[in-house]
Amino acid sequence: MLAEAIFFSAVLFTIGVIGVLTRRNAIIIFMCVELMLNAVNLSFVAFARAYGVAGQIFVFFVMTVAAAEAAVGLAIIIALFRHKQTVNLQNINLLRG
Amino acid sequence: MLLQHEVSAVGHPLAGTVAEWLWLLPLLPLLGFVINGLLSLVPATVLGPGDPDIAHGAEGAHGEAGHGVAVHAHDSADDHGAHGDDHHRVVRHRFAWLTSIVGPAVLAVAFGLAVAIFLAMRGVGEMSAPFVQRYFSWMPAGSLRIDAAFQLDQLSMVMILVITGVGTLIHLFSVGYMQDDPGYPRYFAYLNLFVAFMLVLVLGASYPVLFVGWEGVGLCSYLLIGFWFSEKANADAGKKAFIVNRIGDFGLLIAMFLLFANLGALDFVGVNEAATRLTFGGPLVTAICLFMFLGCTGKSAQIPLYIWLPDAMAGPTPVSALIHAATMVTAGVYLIARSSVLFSMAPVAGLTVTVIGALTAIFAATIGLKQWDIKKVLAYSTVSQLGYMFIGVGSGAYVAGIFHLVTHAFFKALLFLGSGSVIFAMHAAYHHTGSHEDAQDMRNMGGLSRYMRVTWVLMWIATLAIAGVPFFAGFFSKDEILGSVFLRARESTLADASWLGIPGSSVLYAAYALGLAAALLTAIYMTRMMLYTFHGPNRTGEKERDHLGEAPWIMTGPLVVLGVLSLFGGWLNLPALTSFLGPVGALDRWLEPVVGESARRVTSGVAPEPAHNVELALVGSAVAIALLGIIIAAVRLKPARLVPKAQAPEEHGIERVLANKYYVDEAYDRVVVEPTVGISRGVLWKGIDQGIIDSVFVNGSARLARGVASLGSWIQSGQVGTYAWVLVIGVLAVLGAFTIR
Amino acid sequence: MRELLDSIGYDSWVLLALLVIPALAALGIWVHGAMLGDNEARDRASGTPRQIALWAFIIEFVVSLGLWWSYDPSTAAMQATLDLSWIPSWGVRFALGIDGISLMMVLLTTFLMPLAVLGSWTSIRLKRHSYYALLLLLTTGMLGVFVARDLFLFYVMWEMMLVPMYFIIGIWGGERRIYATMKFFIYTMVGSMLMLVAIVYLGIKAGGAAGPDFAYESVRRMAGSGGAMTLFGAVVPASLLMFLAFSLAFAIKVPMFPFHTWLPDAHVEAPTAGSVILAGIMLKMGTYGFLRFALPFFPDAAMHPAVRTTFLALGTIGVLYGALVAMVQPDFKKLVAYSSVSHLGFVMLGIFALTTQSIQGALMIMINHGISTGALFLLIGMIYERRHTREIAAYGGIARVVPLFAALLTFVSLSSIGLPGTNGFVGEFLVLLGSFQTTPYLATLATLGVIFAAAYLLWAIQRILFNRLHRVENEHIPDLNARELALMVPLVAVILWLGIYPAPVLRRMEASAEQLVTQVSGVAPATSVARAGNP
Amino acid sequence: MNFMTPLDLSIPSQLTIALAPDLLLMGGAMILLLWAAWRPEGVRHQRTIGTACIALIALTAVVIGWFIYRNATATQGPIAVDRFRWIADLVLLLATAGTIALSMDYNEREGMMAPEAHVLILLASSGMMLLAAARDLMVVFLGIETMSVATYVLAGMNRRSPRAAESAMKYFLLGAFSTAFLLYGMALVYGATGATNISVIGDRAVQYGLTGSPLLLTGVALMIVGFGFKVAAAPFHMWAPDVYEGAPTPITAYMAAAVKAAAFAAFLRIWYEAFTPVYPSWHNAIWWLAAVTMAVGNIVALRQRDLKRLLAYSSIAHAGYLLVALTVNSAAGSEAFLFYAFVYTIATLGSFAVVVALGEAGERSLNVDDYAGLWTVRPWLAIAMAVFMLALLGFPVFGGAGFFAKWYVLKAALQVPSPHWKLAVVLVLTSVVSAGYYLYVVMVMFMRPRLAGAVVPARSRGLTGFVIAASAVLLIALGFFPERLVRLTRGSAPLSALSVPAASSSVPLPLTRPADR
Repeated sequence: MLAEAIFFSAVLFTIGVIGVLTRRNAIIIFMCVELMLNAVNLSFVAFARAYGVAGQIFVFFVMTVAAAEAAVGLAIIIALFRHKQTVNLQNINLLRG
Repeated sequence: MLLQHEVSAVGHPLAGTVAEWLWLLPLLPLLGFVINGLLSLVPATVLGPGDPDIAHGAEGAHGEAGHGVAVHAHDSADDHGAHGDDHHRVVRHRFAWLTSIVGPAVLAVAFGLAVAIFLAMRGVGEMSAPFVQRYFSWMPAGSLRIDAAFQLDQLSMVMILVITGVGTLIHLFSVGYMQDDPGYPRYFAYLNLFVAFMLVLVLGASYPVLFVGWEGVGLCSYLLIGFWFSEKANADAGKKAFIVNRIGDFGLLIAMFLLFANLGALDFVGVNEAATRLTFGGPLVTAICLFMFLGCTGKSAQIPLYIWLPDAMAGPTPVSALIHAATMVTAGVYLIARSSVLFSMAPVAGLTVTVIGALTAIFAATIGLKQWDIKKVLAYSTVSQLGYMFIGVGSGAYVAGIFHLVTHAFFKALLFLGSGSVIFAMHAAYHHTGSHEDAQDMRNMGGLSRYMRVTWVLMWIATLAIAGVPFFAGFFSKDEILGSVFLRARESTLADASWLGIPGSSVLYAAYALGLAAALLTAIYMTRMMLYTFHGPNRTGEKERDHLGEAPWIMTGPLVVLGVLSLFGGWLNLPALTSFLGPVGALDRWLEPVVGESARRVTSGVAPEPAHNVELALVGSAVAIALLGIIIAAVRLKPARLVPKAQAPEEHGIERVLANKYYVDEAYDRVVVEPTVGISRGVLWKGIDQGIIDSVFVNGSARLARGVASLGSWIQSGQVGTYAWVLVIGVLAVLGAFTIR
Repeated sequence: MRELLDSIGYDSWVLLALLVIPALAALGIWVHGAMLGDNEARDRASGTPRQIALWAFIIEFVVSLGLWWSYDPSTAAMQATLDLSWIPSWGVRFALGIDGISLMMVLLTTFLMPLAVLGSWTSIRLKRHSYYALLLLLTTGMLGVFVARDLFLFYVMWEMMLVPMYFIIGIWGGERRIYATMKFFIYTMVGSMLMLVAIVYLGIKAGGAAGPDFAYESVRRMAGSGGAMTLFGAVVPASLLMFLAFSLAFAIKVPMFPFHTWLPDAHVEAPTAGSVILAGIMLKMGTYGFLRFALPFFPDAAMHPAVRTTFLALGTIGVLYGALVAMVQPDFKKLVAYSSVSHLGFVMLGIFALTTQSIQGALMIMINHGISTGALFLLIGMIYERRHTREIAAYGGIARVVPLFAALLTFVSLSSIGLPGTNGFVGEFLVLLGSFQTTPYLATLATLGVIFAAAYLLWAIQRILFNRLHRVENEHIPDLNARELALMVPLVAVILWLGIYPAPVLRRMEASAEQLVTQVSGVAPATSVARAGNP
Repeated sequence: MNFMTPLDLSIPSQLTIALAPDLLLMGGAMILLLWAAWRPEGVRHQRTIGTACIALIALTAVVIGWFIYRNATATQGPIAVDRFRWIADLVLLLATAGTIALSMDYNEREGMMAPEAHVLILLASSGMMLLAAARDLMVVFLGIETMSVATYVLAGMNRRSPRAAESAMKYFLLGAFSTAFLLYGMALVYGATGATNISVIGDRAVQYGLTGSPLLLTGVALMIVGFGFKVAAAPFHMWAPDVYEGAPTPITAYMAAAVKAAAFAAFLRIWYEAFTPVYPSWHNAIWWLAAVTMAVGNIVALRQRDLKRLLAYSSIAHAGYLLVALTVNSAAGSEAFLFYAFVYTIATLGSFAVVVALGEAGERSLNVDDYAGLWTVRPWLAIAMAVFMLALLGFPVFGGAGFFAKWYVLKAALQVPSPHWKLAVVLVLTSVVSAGYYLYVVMVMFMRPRLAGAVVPARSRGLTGFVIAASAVLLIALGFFPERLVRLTRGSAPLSALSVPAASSSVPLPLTRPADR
């Protein structure tokens, strides 16, 4: 059971990574990151079954923080959209070198 | 503290005599140098007579700055054009009078002191050990101890007398010759400094102190050759002299290093003591002697380093007389005589010296045959005569070498000063008419005997002396050298040794033969010089002829004295054959404590007493050769057919080769100088320095870093996607690093 | 004299004073400049900083002169020592002291600095406050290098002096000053950074469990011992790597072929005083480093035949290479710069030949080169101020116009050539004589440098002073003025003094040189004859 | 309160005491936030809030000083009470105070009248302090996120600037991405050991023989990624130049100084306390991370002409130097880290302050070449900047304590039984490379003539000037007298490193580690 959960979590995490690597839309990338976080949560929960409550508490922290992060992140993306009228990251490279 | 005497000399017979004042000898000319040197820095020229363009040139030179002394020499405005022309603008220095007094006076006093010391030495009679005076410690370093010390012995006494004696005469001559030159005090400063260094050279009690004088005289030679430095040729000649001499000095330095590394001593007394412990004829002592001889070839203008001496004629003529004939160039001979202990231990080195000497003698003599510049003839003659001296000292006839050194100093100084007198007259003549002809080319002379009787007579005396006509000074000394070589070819350690596989005796016989041949040529070219200069019709020019005339007494006076010495110099060391003339072998006896033992080592302890008939034959052949040479020249040469330089046709064939001195200078240029400069510039500087080290390594690493930086900047594309990719690659790399232990 | 010095406790404060005086003077100039407010006011009062600097340096020189008498030549031990706590947690002490080697370097520095100020007197026109303040700070750094007895302190001083020089070249230098100064700085830094690693390593090793210890003697005792490191799979003795790290830093500073290419650029572009200091003092730090650190610390590494031969060969190559390249330089300053490579090659040869004579000779060359090359740079600076070119070809025949300059240039060149009777000869002779005993063939090759030296310098002065005066603009060059003469006189005097009577100098360095030979070779040199007789 | 006995962190009241500085700062920040929101935006208000923030920081610092003075200790728990934490806190507070001071001037110039910005900085700082104190992965995560989320916002604070928006977006996306790795790493570590408390993790790793556990090692590796990102270590540094360039200059200074120091403090503590048992496994990774970071940062900086970007790469390079201190895994390493962080913070703050002083409204004149001839018009600024550059380069005397910082790291690298001399060599050689750009800045200021038509920069505003002067003076003073600071950092290794029996500062952790590479 544990092994499957871990494996599933790893797969989910990898999907998230691949999403970040391949997509160009800021929102979708952010969603992929959220996917990765949830994969981690899954791991925590799975481990918590073996070790006790600490893992589950961790998951709560992660969820809370992710929510805060989402709020800030979306605000940033909107601010950017105001300047660029796009959230396609390929068009956003004022800063480079 | 500076002049702390050491007690070592206390027991010496000379202690407490006037010889204690030895240190004053070089100090006196040094004082002259200081005074004249300061005067030369005083901007104080006054315009001399004539030369309207002087004022113009002077004005151009000082401008508002008002540095009058700036007019050291002719500038482009009134260059007389003639290459090697001795006489320049007539601008007398304000303090010329003071220089005229100080310059010769210090020398005269020094000569007086030298004579006094000589008398003191005569007075104490037998003196086997040198009189060494230590003044202060010069270079103490560990086991090395070099003192500033002077050494007086019979050999240095001879040298001192020649230097101060002939030196005084030449200084006096210079007063007349140079006083209208704007650089007059500077000239005397250099000349005085030269004498000071020359005295240090012969007085030094160790090789390093000798070396001080050795390089010091080289410096003065450099300065005096380039005295009229505004002419590139003169400056070139000075530089050439210095650098070529440095090549020789390299040898001398190595010799010193070898001495110290193997004998642990550098003072003459110590070296002579330790030298006897060396293996006779061993590689070490041979190497020491050969390196030392390399030094001699530089200073004394022997093959292969003779090339600077003819060029050195660019200096004022009295300089040629003093430095490049009478004193400095003979330093090599002195050095070998001084190191006779070492050389007598190294037969191969001795043979080398002899061979080089003989080759130089004949080689220079052939070149002398075709020179037109009167001073160049004398220059090659000097080289040739120096070759003789080396034949002498090389073959172990040290006294003969020194003897020839002394007589040569007399007659060659006379010849040079005589030629100076001629040039002085020529120049004055051309100067009056404003002509730009060459005042030193014999083709522009001819028949001068009518205008300058005294010079003419005295020059003939010197010519006969150098040619080896009996009873003139050169006859005795040259004869002694040739005779010694011949005898040593028969039996001596040299004859027993082999040189490059050739038996030593053959080498010495060959040297003898070459010496004879050179004697023949000497007689020819000297007679040629006299004929072209003083005899036949005059070619100076119609207008100029009226201005030719004898030099003032201050110049002819020294000539007369030298003439007397050239006549009777041979009395210094009469051979047994001429015992009717006076006491025999005075110099032999005088130098016995210094070189006697070494000479005996060469002759295997046998006194070189030739059979009477052999000696007669030797002398006879030498005399015959000399007379033959004079006769050939007198018969073959036709001064009347000569045309002035300006109209002279080009030479052809062997004549041209001789006139161009076998193209040796050109060869050296091609083989040594140009490749060195070329490689330095092309390969070392542009290639290695700028090309490899700087471009490839230094700036290359900077370029490399900047290249990598560009790559980094390029990856930093501003794309979040790229960054994420790099991050993930980083993740994989970190995970990978965990698998490596 | 000694009694007088003892009565004022001279030995106990002199070294500290030498470091503090220039720093305080720099502070004074800085305050003076700051109080003036704006640039215009500063430019108006620009005479003051040079006065302050000159007097500070003169006081410095006078103060340092006491060392000449207070120094006891009979022992190689550190003298005039001072040992204060600085950073106890790191085992770093503010420890000063001199032996015969540093004594001469200190005196050389204090002697040259006032002359450097006089040489800058009129040629530096802009931002004089900063210029002289930097010059003073530089002096503190340089003296610090020579008197530090603590490796950490030494390193701090070593790096410290780099910065003022960087600014001096970069701000007041010639056209390509920026390239030159960056090259100088980075080149030097490469070496010194590796040395830093070595110093840290040694300090830790010397201190053991009690924390680092950088005291010179403690480090020396520990440095050469044991330890190995793997480098690309090969096991290399740690002492060898440490030695190489030190050597690189010093070799660049010397500069030893092939690490010399910063030198021509830096020398050429630096203002006169910068060149004088670079050549006269800073190059000596490299050779000083070899004598003080690299050799005594790692005798085994340094005396390993392969290493030693390499250094001897590089020294010899430097002698010949520097001279040959100098010969073909069109720029006189560059020529002198390459001649420095040649001279310092002699020093390297002497150091690694490791005989009492060669070491003493090397020290003499270090002094002489400072004097002679310093004088040459000063003279070049004087003529540059008049004609604004250093191209040899731009001159010719000016001896007629500026006889005093000509006489001095000739004289100084001759001393640089090593004419006997001048200082140059003593050093070269001793080095070659000493080296000949250990490495005759290389010494013979190096002796050839004597010939080339004559060739390049005489050729150069011929093209500058002699030949025909062919340029109109050279006809009105004013000759040296009183200030310039006054600053040359001490140099000329020292050139002659060291040439004729160098014994007092040699005697003061003898014990230290012999101790070095003993330490490094492990064999005491043959008993000195000279020292027995001389107090 | 009596600190003679250690605080028992299982008791809530004692835990509160242990958290007092953090709580003070956080609580104070909340109140200030309300105050800031209460009043209309305006220049005066902005300054008032800023001043209040600095006062609050000062108060917190006093409290911390009191803890240091009383030498407080605590039992094992989620929070560390040790010197390491306090000194890291002081560094962070110093950086924060400087940043706020700069912001006050900067925001006024740029017309950003939001006083909340200062409070946000305080909140980020309280996250950092938590990070410095954390001994539990959960606290670490909380601290990191508190810090990061606040910093994302700060980076985009200037709403009128598209560059700031882009900067914030990049920071946010990549930050979140890396946080996921960090978190996944934590999960795996938790999975391997069953603990989130770092000392417990360390104990269990030894106890259960987990040193070869793939789960644990993968977790450690992924956590390296997360921290590597926060400290901007190559190859996780790509965000840094862009974000630093786009963010408002004071915030850039804040990120370069404080964010880096805080992340490093946690990095160091976790690796020292939890992962020392698996040191042989992560040593290689960190070694290469350090080497590559030093090389990349220093080399790529050579191409930069925008000063903020240049300093960004410089800060990457310095992360590399700090990683060296981590690599050695010894008490000397942590001392070196604290000393380095202190000096580096001052120098960074100072140099960015100069950028603030010389920048013109709208973030113009940030190119190095705009500084040409600065010396002739604003000598003091030029001199101060030279001091900062030399300090960052690591030069003694003129660069003040910069040299000592570098030397301390070197000492740490070499003061272990088998010294990391190759890493030391990489460090010094890349330092040489860094001379290429630090000195370029100095060169431009002092040796280039002023550009034709360049305006004379206005006199710097009071606080900026003060920050510059104070930084320069402090650096120089520390360059002569570092002893007090050294004393402060001595014996300040994280708890377990000290708790090892008979450990002294010169003895490394008593664990096997591979021979030096």
